[in-house]
Amino acid sequence: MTLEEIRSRLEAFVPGCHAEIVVNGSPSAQNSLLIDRQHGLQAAMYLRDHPELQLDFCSNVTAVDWPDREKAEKIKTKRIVDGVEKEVEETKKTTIPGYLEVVYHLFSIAKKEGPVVLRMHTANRTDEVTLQSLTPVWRSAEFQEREAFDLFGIVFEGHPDLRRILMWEGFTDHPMRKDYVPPPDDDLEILAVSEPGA
Amino acid sequence: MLGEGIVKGLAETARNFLGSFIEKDRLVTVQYPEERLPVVEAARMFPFLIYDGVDQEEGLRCVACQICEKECPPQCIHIEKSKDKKPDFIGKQQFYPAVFDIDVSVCMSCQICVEVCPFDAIRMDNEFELSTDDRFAGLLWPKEKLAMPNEHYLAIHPTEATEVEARRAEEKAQAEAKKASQPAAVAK
Amino acid sequence: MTQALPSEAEQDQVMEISMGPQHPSTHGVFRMDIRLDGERVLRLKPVIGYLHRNHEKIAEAASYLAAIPYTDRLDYLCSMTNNWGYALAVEKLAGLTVPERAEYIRVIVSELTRLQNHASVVGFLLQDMGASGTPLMYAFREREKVMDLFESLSGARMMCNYMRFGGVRVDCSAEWLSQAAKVVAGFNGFLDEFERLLTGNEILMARTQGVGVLPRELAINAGVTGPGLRASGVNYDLRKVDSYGVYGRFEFRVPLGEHGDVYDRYMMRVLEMRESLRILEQALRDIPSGPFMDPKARLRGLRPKVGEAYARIESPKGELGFYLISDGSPNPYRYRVRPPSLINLTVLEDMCLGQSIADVVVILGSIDIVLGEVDR
Amino acid sequence: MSAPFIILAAVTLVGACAAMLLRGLVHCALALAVAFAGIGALYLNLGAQFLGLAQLLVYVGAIAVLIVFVVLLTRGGDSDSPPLSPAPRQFTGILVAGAIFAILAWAIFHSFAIHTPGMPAPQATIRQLGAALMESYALPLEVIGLMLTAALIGAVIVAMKEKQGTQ
Amino acid sequence: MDQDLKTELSKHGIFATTFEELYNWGRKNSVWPLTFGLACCAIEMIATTMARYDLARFGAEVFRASPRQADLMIVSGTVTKKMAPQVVRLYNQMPEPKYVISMGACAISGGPFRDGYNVLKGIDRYIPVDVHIPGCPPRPEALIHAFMALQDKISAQHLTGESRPRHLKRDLPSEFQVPELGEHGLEPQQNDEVFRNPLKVLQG
Amino acid sequence: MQPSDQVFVLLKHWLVGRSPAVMQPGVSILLTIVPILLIFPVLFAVTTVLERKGLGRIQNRYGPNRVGPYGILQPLADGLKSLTKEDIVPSSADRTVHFLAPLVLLAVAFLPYAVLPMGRNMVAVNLDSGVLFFFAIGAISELSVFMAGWSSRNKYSLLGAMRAVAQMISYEVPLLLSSIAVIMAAGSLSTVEIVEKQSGFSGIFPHWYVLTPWGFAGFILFMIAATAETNRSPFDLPEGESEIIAGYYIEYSGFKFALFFLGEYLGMFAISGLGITLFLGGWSAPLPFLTWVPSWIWFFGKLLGLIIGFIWVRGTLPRLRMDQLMNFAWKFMLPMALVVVVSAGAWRFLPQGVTRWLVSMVFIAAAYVLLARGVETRNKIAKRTYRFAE
Repeated sequence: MTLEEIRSRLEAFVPGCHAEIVVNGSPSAQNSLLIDRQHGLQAAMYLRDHPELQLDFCSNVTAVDWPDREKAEKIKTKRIVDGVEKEVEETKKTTIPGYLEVVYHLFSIAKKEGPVVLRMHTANRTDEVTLQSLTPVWRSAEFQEREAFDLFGIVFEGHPDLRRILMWEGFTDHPMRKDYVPPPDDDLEILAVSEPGA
Repeated sequence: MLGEGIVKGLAETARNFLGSFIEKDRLVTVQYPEERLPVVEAARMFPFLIYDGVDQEEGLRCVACQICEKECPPQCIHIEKSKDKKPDFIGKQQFYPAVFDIDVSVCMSCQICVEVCPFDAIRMDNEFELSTDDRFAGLLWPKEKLAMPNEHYLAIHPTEATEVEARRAEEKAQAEAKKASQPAAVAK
Repeated sequence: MTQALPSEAEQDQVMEISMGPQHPSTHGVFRMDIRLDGERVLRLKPVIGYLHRNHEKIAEAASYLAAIPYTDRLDYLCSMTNNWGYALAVEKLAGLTVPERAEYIRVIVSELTRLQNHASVVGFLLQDMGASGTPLMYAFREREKVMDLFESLSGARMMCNYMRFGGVRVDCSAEWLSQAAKVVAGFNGFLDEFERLLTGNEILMARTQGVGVLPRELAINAGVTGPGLRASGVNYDLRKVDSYGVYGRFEFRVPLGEHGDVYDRYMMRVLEMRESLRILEQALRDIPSGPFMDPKARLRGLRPKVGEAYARIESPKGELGFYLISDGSPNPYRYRVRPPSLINLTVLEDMCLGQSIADVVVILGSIDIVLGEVDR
Repeated sequence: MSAPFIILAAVTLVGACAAMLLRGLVHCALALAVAFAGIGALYLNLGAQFLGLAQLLVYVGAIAVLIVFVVLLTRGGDSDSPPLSPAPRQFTGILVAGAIFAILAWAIFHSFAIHTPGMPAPQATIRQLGAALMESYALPLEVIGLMLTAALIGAVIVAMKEKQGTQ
Repeated sequence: MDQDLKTELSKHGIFATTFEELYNWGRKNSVWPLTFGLACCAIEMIATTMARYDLARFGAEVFRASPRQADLMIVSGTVTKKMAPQVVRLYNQMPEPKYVISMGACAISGGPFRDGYNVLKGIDRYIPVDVHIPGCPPRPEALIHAFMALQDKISAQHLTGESRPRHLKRDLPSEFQVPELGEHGLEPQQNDEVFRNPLKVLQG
Repeated sequence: MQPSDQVFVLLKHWLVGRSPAVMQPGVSILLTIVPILLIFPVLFAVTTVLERKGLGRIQNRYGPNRVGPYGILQPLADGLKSLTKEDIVPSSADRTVHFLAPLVLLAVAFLPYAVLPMGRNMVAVNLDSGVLFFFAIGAISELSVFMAGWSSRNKYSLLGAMRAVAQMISYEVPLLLSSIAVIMAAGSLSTVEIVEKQSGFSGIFPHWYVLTPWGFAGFILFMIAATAETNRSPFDLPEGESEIIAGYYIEYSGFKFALFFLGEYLGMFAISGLGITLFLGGWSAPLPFLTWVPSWIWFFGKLLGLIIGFIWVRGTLPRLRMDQLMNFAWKFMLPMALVVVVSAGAWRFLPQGVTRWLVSMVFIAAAYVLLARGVETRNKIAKRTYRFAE
């Protein structure tokens, strides 16, 4: 089944679900399916139990941090400069608001097919970081979602045991975010200082 | 029958026990430090800098291009470029490292510095008896400690080193031929 | 085999113990918070992160090339397969091809890795069962032979840093191949010895049969991969499913278990070693000559197009995946390892409930985790 | 009274008193084991080898260990001492102890043995003991054996029921 | 005792032993390591005890799992911040005299992972280390070499005088502060009683 | 009799004879006790080296060989180190009991040697009920183990102690029962008498009880139970390193820990000595033409043989689980030991000849087959075959 078919079926059979195909420009051509955050669980359930898909194996769960970024697009416009119509490049800057993203790589052990890539976005990076947990659908997401919670700060609703996993309880930061700054340490200059010549 | 597997296992250990007195294969211990395993050519531990000739400063191949410093995954190389230049083996004027330190307490022996070096200046040594009780000075190797004569390179990585030698000789010959064909350019 | 757990009222001897992070049989710095009734496990929560070395964060700050030596240190028993997984992901991302000779070398070294990993794992498992070192010693005796091969090929015993995207770092000599053939030829004898020592041993059978049963459905749902999955009877080996590299050309079988207990997981490893030997024999026989690097591949300053790729291989522990997102810069924007050890741990509690504490260490040993990979 | 007897008696008495007076239950049990051992040694000192060794084997090796085990299993081996029993109960205890002492003393003073001094101690070998048990006292032995077997089977049945209950 | 006299005596078959030498001989030849592995180096440590290298030849195969019975702590691998308190605690539980070998780059300085947010930049920040072995990981022979270096160090120690070993100096602690897991990292970042930061030494 | 055989006995008599009459009983006692107190700790030291080297050889390596020639000074170094090591008593521990436990263990470990005949006329005390004495003393060691585990106030040590005591009690039963078979056959509880009963020969075969069907089975049972009693692998659960770290002595350091080690090995020697006395004919020679070899050499030679057996088993087998261990004790060892007793009884009352061999053998073999099947079905162990996917 192609990704396009999966998308249309999802939208047809999961009421209210909105899916979108994200095209991957690299040679791997692993396109993915962006699902809206309200219907993640239902969509996952559908994908797992669908007899033709049987995506019974959720291999990889990843979080990605997308901070606010400025996208510079070069737009070629035709404009009349000095009376001659010329193609002129203009850079148009748009600010894309940041969000946290979760990526699920699904495979089918029964059919030996895959991957089908699911993505979900949080609303932003600060206060609305909740997504539906897919652990009830695939147990394999349990530790990986905990990891995403720990290192990225994504809260998974419906996760049975959402605690920090790699860092200790009481640690307050989310170190895998792009804007994380580790606590200062005076060690790293030792190299330069203890030089015999210096 | 119960006990059969246990008896089989006992026979196996007995075989090994008795065998250890007879067969060399069964007693694999290499009694370091008196006996040593043969050192393989590819073995790598920490980098060293190669110099040609007898004088360290003079013959150091490194031109302080700092590629290795940039590519070093754990960032354990520290280079400061010289202000002046000196000629390299083909007579081209090059910078040289005023400071070249490797923090071997950080180095992960990955050999990436060797791979990226375009000047065959840095190679991996196979010395491993390096334990020390001096945490800082003992494990921060300056240029003076890192520099090793080319003969050392030839001794520990003979195959690779002879290839490098040949290539360098060729380059040198080419450079000299070029020099000979364009004497005016040099004179200028 | 989960027995009914006593109700709260009956739990008069409930004891909470925390095994680890320094414990002889947690295979490193791993902790289990266990609630016991006598010696029976009522609850078990793995606590990890004691070896969280920020592999992903470091790799995201470094170039594509610089991440390779770090992958060595993920699952530090199997640096070669880790290299391959990562190289495969970058090759997918950047659209590189691998010359045939390099593919064969990759198969050879990663099957050798599988041999030494499985041998050590079985040794460690027996160590956990209290065999005073002998199986582990025999396993390491053979492992050293593989280590010697790796060292003469790549220069280091454990941290090989051998593969590059687009091929391998150095070619292997004919001499090395014949040496490898010798090791492979000798390995069967070792396996026979190992099996005589262990497989029929009644104590081993009593300790492992029916212990830590992992049902088929749970295994699939929990994403268990590798020998653990196959011990539960699921025929899923990425070497067959994906046929990555040149695995499609070799004739080998995938052993399958029926009970999904520790004994099956032990036997899976023993049988897989035998199959690996078959692959090795074929690969060493058929290896073609030719280049060992893709001429298009650039090591320094690789800047793949914007996009992402997920690649996976069958590492000895299970499915090792690498997920890379490129934003066009020389560093990966997102670098993620799908660690088989971590995900196989998900079912640890399910397997241990109702078992005795002595079984816990055996079950853990049979999962085969390496903390470097669990915590990254 | 010989020196060994005095020492052994002292050890036994100290052990017995400690078993009553110490606060930690495990300590009490261990002190009791000392008292048992002392009694066993007294038997040995009197030349009753078999009895002395049996005392050691059964009381120290089995009963003391059993007590310790029971303490541990029921109370988790904590040294939190139970509050000393209130005075009335102490009083009853003293009363009971006194009564037992009186009866024993009466029995000993009226026993046949101490009124016939000079009788040589019978050389009771193990063979004789065995013969006595198997011949003249065969019936009592069998009865005891039967009772113990019944008790054992009863215990097994109780344990099995409990096990079924939990499953 | 005078060394010359002693060699002279031993030539005549007389072995003179001072108490100091006996003591040092005993503890140097019976160094029992703690069963304690952290990361990659632990595998090489295990390999060292295995048949090929056989650390047992030195009488050091008695790996004790209980710190109470161990003499030597081989810090083999990356010490993360989450693990550091545990390592210090284990060290504190060991009876004197105790030794520490810091094996591999990570244990010495954090090694390749020192830029990580959860990695301790060297175990010597909290406990005193006797021997450092660089390498990532060091070869098994390197560990044996370090072990022999430790033995040499022990046998060279005098029991009196200023150079006497640490465990004989009453005023020096045998237990060290256990760092705590804070909100952002370890607190304190290092134990100044133990750690000699050259940066600070230079400055003052 | 050869003078070399009685050399120690004569030496003792001579020394006692030379001492003043008043001191003679004291000297006699001293000369009996001191050698025991010296020989067995030395044997302990030798055994530790032997064990480490033997395990090494089993595992394709040398074992300790650098401390002194061939590593023989290794135990000396270990001893010195242990003596000078800091002695830590955990702050939460029960100090008195913690201190007493190793001492009790050690005292109890030395006592059984009193009744072991280590050669002709070489027994410290010839008790009528020597075997009973042995077991009575052995029973006390359980208490010391318990004391060590409980007083440390550590979960692992408590767990280890509970395991140890449960295991020792359970295996004491088959141990006793298999000894009873011998006692029945010999008709005596005296160790000296039991050995003397075995010291004759029929043809070239000695009258050792191990050479009868019931004796052979009894010996195997006895040694299995002895392994369990002394907490040796594969029954070393109380100190099962991979589960509960070091078991009941986890909190002991320095010399006290060494004492535990010593006590454990002394227990192993003692129980091996009893096994030799009961089944292997004690100090008697195995073949008639070897009787010229001094009797004590035979005893210690056999002891060494059994120690090597212990090491061999330790080098080979993994450890059992606690419930399996208990099941094995009660559901295999105990019935088997009972059958051995019955078989020994039959042996005694049947006339000499082929019949009693046959009857005895059939008894043992039938019981073994049945009970072994029981063990296999209960533990659900079976050889398996595997399928492959192409």
